Amino acid sequence: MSAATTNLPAPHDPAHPPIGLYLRIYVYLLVLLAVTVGAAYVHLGPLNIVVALVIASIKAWLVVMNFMHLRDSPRLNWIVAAGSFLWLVILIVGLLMDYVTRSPGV
Amino acid sequence: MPTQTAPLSATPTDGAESDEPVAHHFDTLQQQQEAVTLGMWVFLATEIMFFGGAFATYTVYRREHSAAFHAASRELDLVLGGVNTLVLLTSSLTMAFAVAAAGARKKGLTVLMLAATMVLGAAFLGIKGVEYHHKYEHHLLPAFGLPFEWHDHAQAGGAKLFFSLYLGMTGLHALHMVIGIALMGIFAVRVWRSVDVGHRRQGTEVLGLYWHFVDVVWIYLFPLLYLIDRS
Amino acid sequence: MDNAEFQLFPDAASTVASRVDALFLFMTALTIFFTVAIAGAILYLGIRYRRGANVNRAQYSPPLWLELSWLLTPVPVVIFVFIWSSQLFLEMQRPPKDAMEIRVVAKQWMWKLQHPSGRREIDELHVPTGRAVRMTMISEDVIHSFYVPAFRIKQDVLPGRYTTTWFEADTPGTYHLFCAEYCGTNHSRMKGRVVVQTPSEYEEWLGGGRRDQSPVVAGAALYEQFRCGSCHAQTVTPLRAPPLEGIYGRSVKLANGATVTADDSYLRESITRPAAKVVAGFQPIMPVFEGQISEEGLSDLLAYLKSLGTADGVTADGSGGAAEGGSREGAKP
Amino acid sequence: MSDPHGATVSPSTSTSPQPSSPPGVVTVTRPAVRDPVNYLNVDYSWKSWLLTVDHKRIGILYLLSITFFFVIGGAAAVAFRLELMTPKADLFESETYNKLFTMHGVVMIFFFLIPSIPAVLGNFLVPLMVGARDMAFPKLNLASWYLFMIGGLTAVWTMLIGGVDTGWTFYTPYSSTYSNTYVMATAVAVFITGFSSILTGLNIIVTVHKLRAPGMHWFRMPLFIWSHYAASLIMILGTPVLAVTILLVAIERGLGIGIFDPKLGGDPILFQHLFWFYSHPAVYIMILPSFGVISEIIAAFSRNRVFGYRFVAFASLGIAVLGFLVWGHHMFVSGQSAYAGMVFSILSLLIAVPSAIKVFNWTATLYRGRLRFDTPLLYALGFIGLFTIGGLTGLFLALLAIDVHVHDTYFIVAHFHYIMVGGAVMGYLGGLHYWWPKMTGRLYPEGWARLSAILVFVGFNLTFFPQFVLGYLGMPRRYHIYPPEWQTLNVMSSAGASILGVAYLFPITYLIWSLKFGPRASANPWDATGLEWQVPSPPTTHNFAVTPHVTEDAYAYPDSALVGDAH
Repeated sequence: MSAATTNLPAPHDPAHPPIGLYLRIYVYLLVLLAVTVGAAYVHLGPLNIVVALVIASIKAWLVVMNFMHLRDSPRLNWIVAAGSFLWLVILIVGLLMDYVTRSPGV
Repeated sequence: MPTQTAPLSATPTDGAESDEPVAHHFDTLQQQQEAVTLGMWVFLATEIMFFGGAFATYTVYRREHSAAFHAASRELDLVLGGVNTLVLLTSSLTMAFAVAAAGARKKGLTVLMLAATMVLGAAFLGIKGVEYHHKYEHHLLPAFGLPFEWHDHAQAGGAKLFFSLYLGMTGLHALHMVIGIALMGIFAVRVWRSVDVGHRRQGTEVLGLYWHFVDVVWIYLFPLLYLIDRS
Repeated sequence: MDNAEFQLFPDAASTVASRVDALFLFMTALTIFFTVAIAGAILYLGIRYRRGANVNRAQYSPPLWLELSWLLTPVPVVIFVFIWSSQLFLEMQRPPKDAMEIRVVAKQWMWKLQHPSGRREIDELHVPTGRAVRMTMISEDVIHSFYVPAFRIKQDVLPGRYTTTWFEADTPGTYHLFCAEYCGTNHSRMKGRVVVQTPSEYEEWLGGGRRDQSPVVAGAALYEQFRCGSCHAQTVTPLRAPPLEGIYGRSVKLANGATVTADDSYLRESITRPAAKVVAGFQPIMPVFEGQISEEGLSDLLAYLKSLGTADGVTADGSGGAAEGGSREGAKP
Repeated sequence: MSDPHGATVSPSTSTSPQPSSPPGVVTVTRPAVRDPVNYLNVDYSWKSWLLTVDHKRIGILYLLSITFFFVIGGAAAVAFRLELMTPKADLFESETYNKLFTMHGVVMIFFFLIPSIPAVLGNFLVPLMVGARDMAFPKLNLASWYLFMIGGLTAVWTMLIGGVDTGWTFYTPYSSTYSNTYVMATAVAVFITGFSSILTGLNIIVTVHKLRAPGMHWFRMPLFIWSHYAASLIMILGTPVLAVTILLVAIERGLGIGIFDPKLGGDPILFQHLFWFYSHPAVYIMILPSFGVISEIIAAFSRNRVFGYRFVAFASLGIAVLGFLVWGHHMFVSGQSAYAGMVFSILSLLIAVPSAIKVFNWTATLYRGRLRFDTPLLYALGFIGLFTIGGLTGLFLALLAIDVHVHDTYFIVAHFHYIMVGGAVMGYLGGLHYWWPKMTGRLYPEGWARLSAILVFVGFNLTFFPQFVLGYLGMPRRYHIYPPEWQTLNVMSSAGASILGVAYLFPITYLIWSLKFGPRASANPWDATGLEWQVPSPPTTHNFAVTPHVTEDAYAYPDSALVGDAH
């Protein structure tokens, strides 16, 4: 009865689960795990954290898109997922706004 | 779009208990499924903000105490941490299989995959326990008034903050795992008893969302805590 | 203000007070204007369109320009007051270079204050008119807040980090000093007086009373006592620690590549937790003094370090200038 | 629309009876036997209340619980207003005084204001207004009430065994290290209640998205729904941050894990950031639902479409989003960076824009209306006036230069009471009167109600206006020993508080009275639009025998002078 429920793609076809896809994603995740551990041993200075976070975000993206089926979900669920992430960014940016501009004399 | 409907004959409360798949206040199965999935995603949004407060704290302190954090991070056991990541990723795979099995109405396989997920989750917690015990033995567990010793006396404060955050964040994560395993145990029994496992597909899916989310949190925790600086 | 007479508006005794009041009165006028306008509109519409009144109730479609004007009206007003207030605020945050420095240590539930000459006071502060006074404040326990309503200034006093505020008193008299941040059981007893005197009265007051050791002298004694000089001296070879001559107010390059200004908080941290921010080129070998030196002692040590010269090359006499990050490189060997 | 069929199924089946229950639950109403079956008389057993999943019954459970907490919080306020009549500590010692204002703050904010409108009126009305038979997750809804009660009773218990003295803000390191009172237990209570709030918000969001009746598209929804939706966004995005922050304080205190401890190099200001990231938006959890109530009342009693409907709707969302970007204005003198302070200052000032839109549009809704000055409208008009003052004095506090002087003084106490009491509580009382016939099937006595509405307005202003003056004079908050020259203003404030206290007792009395003696209410006693007025008073358990079809915009009064919208 909701006005918003029409014309949405059905969730992935339950009769034919994408087992192959899951296995492939799993392999990707393991490879990325190895890469992130390896990257930690390379001295990149401040870039270490960037690399680690990028790899973690790719892993998270793979899990969210495939295991959590966000790929096949209604747009609303995308908005919720993206929105919560955005709010976390607001929190962290707001905090850092204070910490990076704290300086003596002002 | 459904229009005039009045399915008031449905039992008012028991959508989840009985095998009647549509609760009284929903008009269609699709509406119910969308509502339940949306509800879970909204809940996960709150979870992101919940862990987010801890991640924000971590961000600020890592910036303020970077040397101590670098040194303290090296004290974490990378082998155990890595194995644990592997275990958790594998449990996510078995969870995805469980959802797929329920969708394909294979009861035995669903229960088997749920059980495998629970075993892997328990293994994760076991390894975590071993790690905590090591930290306890090395006097790196800054809780309950236990002695805390840091080889570099000058950085003891920052290191203690790191281990406090380590304990707090992995502890919160472990708590979520415990809750997940408990829910899964209850749910596995229900699946086993159900006449048509297809009616449990929705529940398995939602449980899976939760479990994968816990996995995603760890995907971030692992590099932030264990891999700050190994070079 | 010592009498119990009814008051509607606070005393004003500092140079910024009247400027804050001007902004306040402007905002009050704004508030009255809008409140009266809204209340008047409600009254007028309420009476005119009461049920049963025979008035024009023809259909009316709100025009878009009306909504947009409501949307946009507040914007210039808030930007105007924002600029006004922020300029004033930044002035209130930046002490003049020649400000006299008073060091404050707050604890549950008292204010301990020390003048540049060394004279100490508790829960009472004497200041001269016509001279900028910078308060450098730290707490021994919880968060407090230094508040003098007649000066329109307030600043939280934190444990573990210095905060500053400043004022220039302009009217002699006695004024309230409060702790404004809730700090425990006797929070409402953590108050005192600020006595504003003419410069000559102040000098006289400073000369009288008991003689306290000046912070520079006390700091030098502590410097000896803890044998700081055994490492922190240019005569030591090989150099084990950064020399401290002229350190105050300088930019210091750290081992992790960052740069900080050697202000009060940085120097204090480097004494209590030396490894937190190590100067580039040195090893973190200094022992931790956390908990071994009182806040007053730390304050004295900083006064001594400051007396060793500032980044501007001016030897501070305890009334040192504001920390201005100099462009000179840090204390590299 | 008094069709009783279909609502005869008891919501509970056969489970063992509950051993205990909150006092007064069954006193809600006992309509005569001849009444048609409705959600109240369908089953009188304790079990049917304590295990109910009916959103309306859960709303009633919340109504009773928050009234209980309101009385506790109010009693604390009465006690310390008495103490404040003299500049010395004569009635209470400092320990007691500190516990009293903490208790007042904790109870009123976490156990009264935050659940007030969303959990009582929101629970009751959101499904009715969107044309649904219940909330999306009825069992979670009940769970949220139980969590609320567990948290609330834990808080009351800590007060009975000794209390807590940190202030409702729990600032570290006082709360984590120095206070000798029951901080842990109170933190746990607040933590648990936070989850109750999250579940309520989650339920409202999913209900609004997925359970709207056919034809009820977004721009046909009543503004009550818009504002609850906006408030729910804050509940789900903000509350978890408070939860984890409180948890960090609790583990610091209880387990000795140092997170904010300055002795380790931890930063107490970080706690303030995290705390206010929730607690500033939390103010909008209190006020946004009130906005929704005011929109409904003004439309109904001027028989007009709400002026600028879309602008009012989007203003709610705008306030919810902007509300998350301004938390640092609580920390201008905390030692936060001055530049961060300036950013927070301008963002805070910008909240004036959506707030002004609302006030202007409500006022304009009266234009060419047919005004009937019944109690709900009196509350609503009082709300507009008080909210205007509260909002404009908020601008003072957003201005850095003024805030340095008035931060942590009575000025700020006065300001937030104008918003929370003058705003949220007035809205709550107005809404309670407006929907009382729907909730109980009875009419309240109009004369008494108007009198008490006027008394609340007068008492409120007398209590809190002098506090603006006190604040600018420099009286710090949380002081009970103050300079004698401020006694006159404090006595005025206390005198006003006594009027306010009595004025609050009026509705409690006559509303209970009306349950037994009030005239029966028809389905639509105000002749208002909205789906909730198309079902019987009180409604049946499943609200709608037939799912309604919505074909009109909200507030489509046949004789409305205001038409269309400015789009």
